[in-house]
Amino acid sequence: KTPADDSKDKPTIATELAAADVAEQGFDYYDGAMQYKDVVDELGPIPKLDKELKIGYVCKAFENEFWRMQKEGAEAALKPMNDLGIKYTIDVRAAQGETDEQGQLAVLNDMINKKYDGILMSPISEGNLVPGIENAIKSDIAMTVVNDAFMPHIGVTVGAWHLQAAELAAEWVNKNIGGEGTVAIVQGLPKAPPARTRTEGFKNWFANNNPKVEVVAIQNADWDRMKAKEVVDIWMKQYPDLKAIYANNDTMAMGALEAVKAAGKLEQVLVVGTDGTSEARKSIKDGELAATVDSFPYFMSQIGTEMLIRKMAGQDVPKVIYSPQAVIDKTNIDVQAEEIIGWTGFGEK
Amino acid sequence: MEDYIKFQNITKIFPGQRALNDVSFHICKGEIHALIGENGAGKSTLLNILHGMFSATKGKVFINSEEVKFTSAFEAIQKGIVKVHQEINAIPELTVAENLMLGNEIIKCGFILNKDQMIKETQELLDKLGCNFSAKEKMKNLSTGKKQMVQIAKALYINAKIISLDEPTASLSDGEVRILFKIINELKANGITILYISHKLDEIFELCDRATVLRDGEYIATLNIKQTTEDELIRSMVGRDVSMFGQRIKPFRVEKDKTVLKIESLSGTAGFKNINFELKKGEILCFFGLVGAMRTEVMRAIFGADHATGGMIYLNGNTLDNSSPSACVKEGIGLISENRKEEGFVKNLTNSDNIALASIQNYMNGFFVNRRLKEKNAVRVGEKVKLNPNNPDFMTSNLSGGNAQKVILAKWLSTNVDVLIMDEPTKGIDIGAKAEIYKLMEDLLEEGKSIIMVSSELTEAMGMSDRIIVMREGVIVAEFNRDEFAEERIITYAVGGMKNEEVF
Amino acid sequence: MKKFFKDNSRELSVVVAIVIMFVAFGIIQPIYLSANNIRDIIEQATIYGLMGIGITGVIITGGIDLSVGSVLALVGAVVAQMTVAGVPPVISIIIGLAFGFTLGIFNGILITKFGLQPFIATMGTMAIYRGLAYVVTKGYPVLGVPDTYRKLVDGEILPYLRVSVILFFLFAVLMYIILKKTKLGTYVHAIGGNEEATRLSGVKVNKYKTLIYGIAMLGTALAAMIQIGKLGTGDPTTGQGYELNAIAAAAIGGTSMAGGRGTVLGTVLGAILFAGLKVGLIVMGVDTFYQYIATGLVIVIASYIEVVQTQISNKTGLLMKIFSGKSSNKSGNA
Amino acid sequence: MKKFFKDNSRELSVVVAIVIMFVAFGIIQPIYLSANNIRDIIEQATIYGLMGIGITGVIITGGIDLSVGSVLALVGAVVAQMTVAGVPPVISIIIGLAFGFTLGIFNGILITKFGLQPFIATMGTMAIYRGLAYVVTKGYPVLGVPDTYRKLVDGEILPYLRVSVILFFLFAVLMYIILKKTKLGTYVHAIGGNEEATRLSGVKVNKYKTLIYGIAMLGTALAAMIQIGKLGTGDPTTGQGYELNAIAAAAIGGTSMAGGRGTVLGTVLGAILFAGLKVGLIVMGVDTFYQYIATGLVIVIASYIEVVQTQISNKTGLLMKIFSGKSSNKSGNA
Ligand SMILES: Nc1ncnc2c1ncn2[C@@H]1O[C@H](COP(=O)(O)OP(=O)(O)OP(=O)(O)O)[C@@H](O)[C@H]1O
Ligand SMILES: Nc1ncnc2c1ncn2[C@@H]1O[C@H](COP(=O)(O)OP(=O)(O)OP(=O)(O)O)[C@@H](O)[C@H]1O
Ligand SMILES: [Mg+2]
Ligand SMILES: [Mg+2]
Repeated sequence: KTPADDSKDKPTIATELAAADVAEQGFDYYDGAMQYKDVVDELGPIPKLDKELKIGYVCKAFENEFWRMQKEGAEAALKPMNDLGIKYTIDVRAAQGETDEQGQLAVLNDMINKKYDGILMSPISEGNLVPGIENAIKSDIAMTVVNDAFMPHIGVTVGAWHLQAAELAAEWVNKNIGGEGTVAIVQGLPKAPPARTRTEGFKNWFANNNPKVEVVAIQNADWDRMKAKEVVDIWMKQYPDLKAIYANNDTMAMGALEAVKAAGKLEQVLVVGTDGTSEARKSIKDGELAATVDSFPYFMSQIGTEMLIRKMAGQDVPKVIYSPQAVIDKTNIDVQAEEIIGWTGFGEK
Repeated sequence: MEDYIKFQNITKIFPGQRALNDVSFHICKGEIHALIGENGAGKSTLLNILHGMFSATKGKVFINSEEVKFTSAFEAIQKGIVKVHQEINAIPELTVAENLMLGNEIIKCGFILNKDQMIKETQELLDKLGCNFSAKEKMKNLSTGKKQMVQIAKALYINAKIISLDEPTASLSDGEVRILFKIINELKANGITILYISHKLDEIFELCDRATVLRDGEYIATLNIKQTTEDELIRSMVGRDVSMFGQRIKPFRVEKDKTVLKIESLSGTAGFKNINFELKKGEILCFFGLVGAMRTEVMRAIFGADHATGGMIYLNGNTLDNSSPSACVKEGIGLISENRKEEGFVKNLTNSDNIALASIQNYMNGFFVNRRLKEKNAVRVGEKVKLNPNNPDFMTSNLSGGNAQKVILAKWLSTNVDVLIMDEPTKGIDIGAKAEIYKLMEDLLEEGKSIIMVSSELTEAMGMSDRIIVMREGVIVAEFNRDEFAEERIITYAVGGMKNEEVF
Repeated sequence: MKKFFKDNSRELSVVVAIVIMFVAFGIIQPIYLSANNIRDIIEQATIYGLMGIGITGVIITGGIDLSVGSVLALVGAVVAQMTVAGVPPVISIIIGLAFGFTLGIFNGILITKFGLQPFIATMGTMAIYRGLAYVVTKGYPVLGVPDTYRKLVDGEILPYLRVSVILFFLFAVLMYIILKKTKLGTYVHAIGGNEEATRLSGVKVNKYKTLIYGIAMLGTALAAMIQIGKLGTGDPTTGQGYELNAIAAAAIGGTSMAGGRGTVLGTVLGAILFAGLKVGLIVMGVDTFYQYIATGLVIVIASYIEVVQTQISNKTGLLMKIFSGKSSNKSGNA
Repeated sequence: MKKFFKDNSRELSVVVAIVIMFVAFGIIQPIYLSANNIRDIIEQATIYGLMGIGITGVIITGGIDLSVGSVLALVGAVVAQMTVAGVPPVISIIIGLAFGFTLGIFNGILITKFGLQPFIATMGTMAIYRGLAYVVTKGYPVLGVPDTYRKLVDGEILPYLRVSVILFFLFAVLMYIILKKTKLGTYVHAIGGNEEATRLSGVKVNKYKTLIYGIAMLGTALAAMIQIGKLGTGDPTTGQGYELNAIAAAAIGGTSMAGGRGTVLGTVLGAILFAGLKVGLIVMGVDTFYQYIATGLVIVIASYIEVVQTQISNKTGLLMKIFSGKSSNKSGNA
């Protein structure tokens, strides 16, 4: 049983477009989802465009390094694409923080008013961009979602598969703690689906695969470093035998790590984060953080851009495309990301 | 006349203070009954019990032989029992009409306020009271006296059976007092019972039928005014003879050739203009005028509380830096403001802190305030002004009205200033204490200080001052030296009988 | 005429700030003044505006309501669930309003009957209502709000004119009438100006204070229902930090946090200034990090314009008085 | 003794609330009362406590400071950068304190010289300081705060005793002295009680008001420096929403948001109550959604205990007097 079962009876924005099947299943549990590589194999090279496009990316919040990496990736795709003769410009903007739902909507509306041809977006919540999306549909603007919520109106979502991320983490933890013991989860604000999916996915993996590992505690730390430290400070005494801590993102993982270090249990407790921020990578290199599930935001947004362009060029792009992700630990920390995910650029696929 | 209101064994104990002790007496229907006594005797407390503001610790109140126990002002007002409070309780941002009708608004169409009607009725009432301001004026723009008139009008508006007036004339001009008395007598003629608190004995004799005397929370006597003398009244209030008040006792000590403060063509936003005068060393200079003459505004401008729009001020021959009150205090000028609740004391501080507020540097011990020094001073000065209770830890906001005024006085007595401006310094102060304050003023002169006193009481002005300046509508209209003092002429100038006359 | 300017000097100062802002943004980015963009600004202003207008009434009493953001989420989630479950839109809206009113009254009761400080009471309910929003939705957004409902609260009835903007306008008028023309309005101002004096005048202070907390929340309930109409989703996580924006709209519009003073028009203008600023920074493409700084500066500068304008208008009053020899009616001084 | 109880009735009520909470949690989860856990609670109270103690001074003047959360991030980031760049820890700390002080003074100047409302002024600087924190760090956490620094501010000098707790204690004592024993303290209370009367007493109200905004921010600067010591990282995103928690600590501790009343001890206790609650909910493993509700309820109940306790203590005062016939000193009435 997966969290998909819970979400099956979730209500949907059923009416508008024929993408209801994805909405019903949820982006993370979609049967028809394809891996990026398979999509490229199927669709072939990126078609040339008949005019120069103006593309916008409504990102989430640049306060968070994860979204900055998305931005950098989207911008980095420009040159190779242009070199391939695919001419476009890209403008990446974000809201003021991850609670600024209205601000993000204003960014989207501005891009529509300025007549962008295509828009990538990473909505803060399931609904906050809907009025803008409706405007964009009216103006015939092509759209693609990058990471997070699937929007039936939009039809294409590129993102890391959160459930898979959680399962990768669980598998890694299982292996590295020797298949038994107690673990705990530091959860993000129960706002974005990632927090829920990662938490559930991690917990369920053990329930389904190895009941000898028990998830003894799940606590919310609002994506905040200090709050994560405070939670783990208490766990260090309450659960002295804890073997691993899984955090829904790297910022909280770093806070958790400080608490583990303060308790002198670095050797005993493995801390696993999510995202693959520079800070997390450095810590892995230093032998402190045990691992992070890297979803390669730098490449994810490039894939998003590619899919948007394919769509605008008239190709039939699948509804859900999973971008690559992998566990980074001390064994592969020095390996180039391109190598880990097999990234070869846009040209010769 | 039968018993109408009956107080039976009323005792009221506040934390830290016994305000009333076993007080019993009655009030007849349709009489004007005075409550008199020194500051802190318990007069306001007694009324507050009647009007549902406090509940008595012990004892009962009967009206028409029926026991009443109001738990809020609302209940009392519903029964037609209203009070004009000692402190002005106005809402500054609302208009006069809204203040006056508060709780008794006129409604049309179910829930919309009938503002036109409210303004009309308010204006009618104000006109009847001889008030020359508009019902549409915002309350905050009114002078203290006018605010007081609004409070009184408010009580009259409600169809009351019993009206209590707690020192209603403290900030009224003579003319306004006349009108008020006329109205009170009309009310009495209509069978309305009036309770009247005042420290002004002449008013009591003129207006009231009987007077109940309280002293230190104890009931002393109820006297029939017609058969009582002023001395008798004072003796029962104070428990001793009080020397004739409002007269200088000590020798005059004006140094005519030493000008302390010199004001040249001062004008200000409130509307006063071309104010010129000099204050001599050792002088008590009185500013007399009707309420609204803008004396307060002039004093505030001198003290830097408001910014003047023009003019020069010299202190001991040098230009005075009056950019702020703190600059003035530093230069040696102090101001006792007229409005004690809003500008006088700080409600969350104790007596000793309030008294020390303008002179903390005197009680410093390095970096720290020496609490003992501060309290010692508070007790010393409190004794001088006969503060009751003279307890440095007592919250000033819990003092009786007159005693709060004494705390403000004490604050400035603790501050070493050369020029003290006293705006209505004896407002709400009992006879005994008034004499003390006059004595203190003379003591200050003896210490080489000079005083500007703003007063609306002519007896006080003539009794105490070396010189009187009369103001009307923002200009100085006359000046009298002590040997020229003449009651009628001063009043005539103040009310504007001699317009545009050359005075200097 | 002069009287109009003097009476509304605070509102005028916000208008001045808005005009300055529009001209400045318009010069740099002419698209800012396009009809589309101005429509966007007004639509953005509705949510904070509705919350702010309600809160204005509360702030005038000298209180505050921090729970509005949570109520936005809770009422939105509950109404969304109802519409999804097939409850007719109009009935859902009525229930939503009643629910919002009740939540506000609960705040009011904590403050009046239980004697808690408004800040702390509503901080408590902010957490409680947020928790309830999570509990009723199990943390999931409520998807699939039906189109009939969405059209009802946010349909475009004329080009450039949405129902939501009309609702915003209507609520503003309602609150204007309540605050200016009714007994409750007078009492609200009186309580804020001097609660004790109001009580001594025989006004049942607690009753009216509680009531205004309830009525104020109608604005937030309306905002919640418009928001789910706009988004098609009831999100239990929405509204975090909105209370500050709503309060900012009121404060920029001249509402005194100390109570006693504030107007509906001012808050509406404050909300428009706020929305215009946000949209303007986005249209200009200002870097997010600098957007924070710019937002802060504009809040500070807009309020300062208000302070200065008030001073000038007081002086004008003075000049008027000096020259005409007549006493002017109102002073803007506080 | 009796006097002590009466004088500190507000603080006592928080103690009562804390005791109730400890007993309740302790019964359900005995580990809650372990020395380790209690140490954790105290350590967790330091950050909000330090911020709250500072803010108490500001609130007593009738003001408020919403910018503390942003200052926490900004000062933390800057000090972290300095220590990483090799500036000696002690010098970094001194600069950090001075920097925090300056930021507070800037708030104060906006409020006094420019006449802005405290709420709106500090809401503006909240955005400005946050933006600055992002700009100076380019949005990246500042990594690698050296161990010498970390030991200095958060080292465990005795079992169960960290430097940070001592710093917390020292700052509390400092603020206690400032508020109780100095001229500034008297003025701060006086300004909160009646600003106009204070000004007319010749007190330079603006000067002292500005000063207390600066001093208050020392608490937050200290919290920032302790936090980077605890985390080893200066994070520009930290501190969001902390202002409400800091204010809550003060308010639960009996500080009146209307000004004029508040004590350092009360705020310290308020912070401990708050931390104890948080830890308790974690130890009990309460579901996150219900944690919100529980937190809200505890805030409301704790404040209500204070209200009731104050009423009782007033009555006790009265009874004491009746029986002893002696006058007691202070009235708890405000
Ligand atoms: N809330 C209170 N708490 C404590 N003591 C109080 C309180 N209110 C009044 N008192 C005390 O009760 C006594 C009587 O006060 P009251 O106001 O009745 O005097 P009063 O006769 O009206 O004096 P005045 O002429 O100065 O107005 C005073 O000693 C005063 O300090
Ligand atoms: N803020 C203001 N704006 C406009 N007019 C004002 C303002 N404050 C006071 N006034 C007016 O200024 C005039 C003078 O005030 P005030 O009555 O206090 O003078 P005064 O001589 O001190 O009287 P009193 O005898 O009460 O001391 C009054 O007519 C009052 O209405
Ligand atoms: Mg009295
Ligand atoms: Mg006067």
